[in-house]
Amino acid sequence: MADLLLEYDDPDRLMAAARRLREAERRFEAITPYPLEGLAELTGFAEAHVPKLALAGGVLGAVLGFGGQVATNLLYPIDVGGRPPVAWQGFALVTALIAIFTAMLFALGGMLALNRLPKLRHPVFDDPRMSLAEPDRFFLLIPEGEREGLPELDPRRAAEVPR
Amino acid sequence: MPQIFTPSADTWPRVGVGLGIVAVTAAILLGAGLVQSAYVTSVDWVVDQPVPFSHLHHAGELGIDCRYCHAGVESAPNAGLPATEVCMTCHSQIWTGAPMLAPVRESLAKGEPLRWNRVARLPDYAYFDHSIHVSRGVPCVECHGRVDEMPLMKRGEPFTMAFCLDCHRDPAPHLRPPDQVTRMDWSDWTAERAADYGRRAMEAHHIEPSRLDDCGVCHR
Amino acid sequence: MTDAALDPIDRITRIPGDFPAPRAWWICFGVSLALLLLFLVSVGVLLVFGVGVWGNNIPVNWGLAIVNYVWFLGIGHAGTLISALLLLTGTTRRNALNRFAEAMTLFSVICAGLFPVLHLGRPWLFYWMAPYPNTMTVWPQFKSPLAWDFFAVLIYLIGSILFWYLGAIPDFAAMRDRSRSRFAQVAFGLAALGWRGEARHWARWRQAYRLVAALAVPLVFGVTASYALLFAAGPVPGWASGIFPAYFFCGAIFSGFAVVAIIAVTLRHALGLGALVTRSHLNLIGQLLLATGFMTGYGYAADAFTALWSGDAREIATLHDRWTGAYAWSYWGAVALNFLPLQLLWFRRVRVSPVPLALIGLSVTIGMWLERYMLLVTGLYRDWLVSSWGIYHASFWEWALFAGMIGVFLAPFLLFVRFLPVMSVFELREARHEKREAGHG
Amino acid sequence: MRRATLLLLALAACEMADQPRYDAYEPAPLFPNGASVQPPPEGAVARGYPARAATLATRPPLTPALLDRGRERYAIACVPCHGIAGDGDGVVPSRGFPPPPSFAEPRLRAAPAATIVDVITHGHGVMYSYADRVAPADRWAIAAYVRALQTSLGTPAADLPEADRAKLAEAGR
Repeated sequence: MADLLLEYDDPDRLMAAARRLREAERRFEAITPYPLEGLAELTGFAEAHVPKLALAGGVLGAVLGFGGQVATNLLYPIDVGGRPPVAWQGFALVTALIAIFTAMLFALGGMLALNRLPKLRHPVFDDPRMSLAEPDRFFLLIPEGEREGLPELDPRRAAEVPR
Repeated sequence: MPQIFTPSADTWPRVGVGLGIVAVTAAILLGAGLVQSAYVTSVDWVVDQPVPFSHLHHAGELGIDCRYCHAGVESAPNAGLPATEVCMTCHSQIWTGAPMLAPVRESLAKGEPLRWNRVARLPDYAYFDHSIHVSRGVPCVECHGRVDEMPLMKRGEPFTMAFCLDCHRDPAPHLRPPDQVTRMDWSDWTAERAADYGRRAMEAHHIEPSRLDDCGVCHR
Repeated sequence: MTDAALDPIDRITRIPGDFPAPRAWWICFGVSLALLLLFLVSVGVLLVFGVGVWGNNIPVNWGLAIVNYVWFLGIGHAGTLISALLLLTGTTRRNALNRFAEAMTLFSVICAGLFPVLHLGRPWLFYWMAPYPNTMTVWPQFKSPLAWDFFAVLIYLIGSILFWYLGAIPDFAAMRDRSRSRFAQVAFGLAALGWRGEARHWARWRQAYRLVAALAVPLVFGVTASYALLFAAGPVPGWASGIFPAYFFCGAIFSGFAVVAIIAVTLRHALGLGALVTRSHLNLIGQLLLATGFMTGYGYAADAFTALWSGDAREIATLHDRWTGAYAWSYWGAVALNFLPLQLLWFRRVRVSPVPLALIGLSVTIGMWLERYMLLVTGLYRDWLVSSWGIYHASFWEWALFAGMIGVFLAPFLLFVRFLPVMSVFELREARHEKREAGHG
Repeated sequence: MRRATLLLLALAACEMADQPRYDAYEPAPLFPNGASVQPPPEGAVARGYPARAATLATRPPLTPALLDRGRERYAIACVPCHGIAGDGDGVVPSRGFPPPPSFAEPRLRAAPAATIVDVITHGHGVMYSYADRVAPADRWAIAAYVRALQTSLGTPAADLPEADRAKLAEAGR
């Protein structure tokens, strides 16, 4: 019962191994100290949930912000220079600010939720060489069920990560 | 590198955040409840007085009009607290030896006023004038509650800004004929009757709610 | 510890563990703690004795508190804007500048936000600006820029924190894996939220980060618009001007870049970051300073022109007061400090030399403060009625609060420099990797 | 307790609910008797005194409005002792106060209105002065209403109009 952890010291070699895994249609995960262009797509990542969530957050914020201002002006109408109680021009700025705020919140929260973070204790941290601080440590994590009949992956080191 | 966090480390922050959310929600709800509670608004809290004067007895059972003692209510901002002489108008002859009334007699003898403790009090930044309210027919009971049922004086309504504004924005249901302002029991007036009377009274007195909630009406 | 020890990028994550200039840091931190103490004392005096300890009064009722508010908020604009705009335009030179510029934003927005709260008279009731159900049954006046301003500053502060934190999560993870002490491991571990750099995590992180950056740009405009309209909506000659939002925006970015220049040069020198904050970065800052300086200069010219062109006697009188009145020193001081040394930046040699660049930044920082002072006081001290004319002098406690507020800015900023990575390490690595890839291709 | 009160007062002062000024009935340590409302100095003449004195000295013309006012003021100030009908069986005498005479007494019927006003102003026997409670114009109104009560007290039921007799019979049952 253990996943396979492969270590690379070079991003290009990791990318090459990832491409081979992709061709062999394996599920796997890559761990890198900085984002590598195209790597997520090789692991099967193809989603745009974060932008959609942010849009939803923005719409929600705009509705709440504008609705809140309309509601408070109807609850306590203040006559300022004869302006109507519901003056949408006057509400535009605060509506936009709140919409931006909730969109930001949803983008951050959505990113964390989709990534299942925070996750302080994870099996990969058991590996003694696991570190995001070193610029030359890149990892591939292959789940237990996918380990049979792997193509040649040419890692610097291979280790097992118990589940 | 080895694991930094124990297996339970992921649980504790979640529990902490959950408890935090519960605590913040509870604090907000408690705060909201507190500002409306009798503890803050003083409603129904009896205030200690030098003499345990009973409005229940004098106003309720004896039926003495409010204005017998609070003589300024129709013409002055303050309703007026009765001078010791007003008490002694009757108590020079009845209950003359009652120990309860000793401070009153002492006050008269020494010429020093009794120090009553304030029950119905507005903050200093709120301007309030009894005379206009009384002359337009806001009955005593609207703000002071059933004084005729209070053995010891207590605040009948929360004197919050919301309490004032509720009436200022919609005075109709609260208005009564000015010649009956001191009447306490209005249970025979249905809501429709009150609304109808209020509507006509507002027309007659040119009461415009749109002006009654201007800041300057109360904060001068 | 192979060749990584020589790697300039790698050094960033080692700064907290092995700080290169502890003596200088302690001296600076001591000074900022003293200023912080001054802040606490002057706030205490203010709370005990009331706003009467300040010099502002009718007609100049805003005074130094709002001057400093606008000034700090202006400085606070550059960090987020520089970071967000350069990210969206894909400029890799951003990576050496964004983290500390964002930190600068955070702390100066906190300072900015404190001023209007403190000048309320009853600061503990500042939450009345927020809409919440209350026993007064009143709500904020959402047609007033004052209510906009509350939302703008608060949301800008929280948004800047989110942007900064989102960008720093991977670096917190790197610091966690670098740290040796248990305390640092746990602290950075909690801050990193268990970040482990999985490819799909990076992909989602990048989506979120670019979105937040894109949202931060209009947020910056919203904040300047709200406090510029605070002035422009008032019937005060010299204020009621449609150019104010744009004028304030340029001025804000200008002063912000000036402070970025000072901080970049100082950190480069103190932490030995010459290999990362290169001449090319200094050149970029210099160019931005020059450009925004000219935009601000255009604001001055347009302001004077519209006053003269309007034919409005009051507007012209206010302009005349600015040039020759009791506060002419603030107008000409602003012009001299903002625009004269700036002309040196036409020369590339000046732009890439650290000390002159920092000095020009300092000059602009002071000049922009004078401009805020000039705008506010000259607008107010000649009221509509001659009987209401008055002169404003900031009192001792106003100056003390201002000096103390610099401590409020410096103390956390120095802690940031001391204990957190001052640059975005993973982004620097990513940029270097991409550069190499481009070289191979 | 006192310290806590002072602290609360200080907090309240911060909140502007208790501003540094003396309101009516507020204790005022500034003055020897500790009250914010001070009695006027000896010999002081209140503002508007001549007008009030003139009102007191001159009997106003009898009008329905004056009678209405008189009835209202009588109900407030006089009913507790003199009773609704003016026969002296108010609620206060029923509790032991020496009963006042009925207004129907010939002596009181014969007394001029100015005498009633004078009694209200200065008191009489165990009756205190009501000068501080009843305004001069209202004293004349009450006097007028007392006259009306005297009329009603002496009227045989048979002299009443038909409608009023029916009401009386109704009330008697």
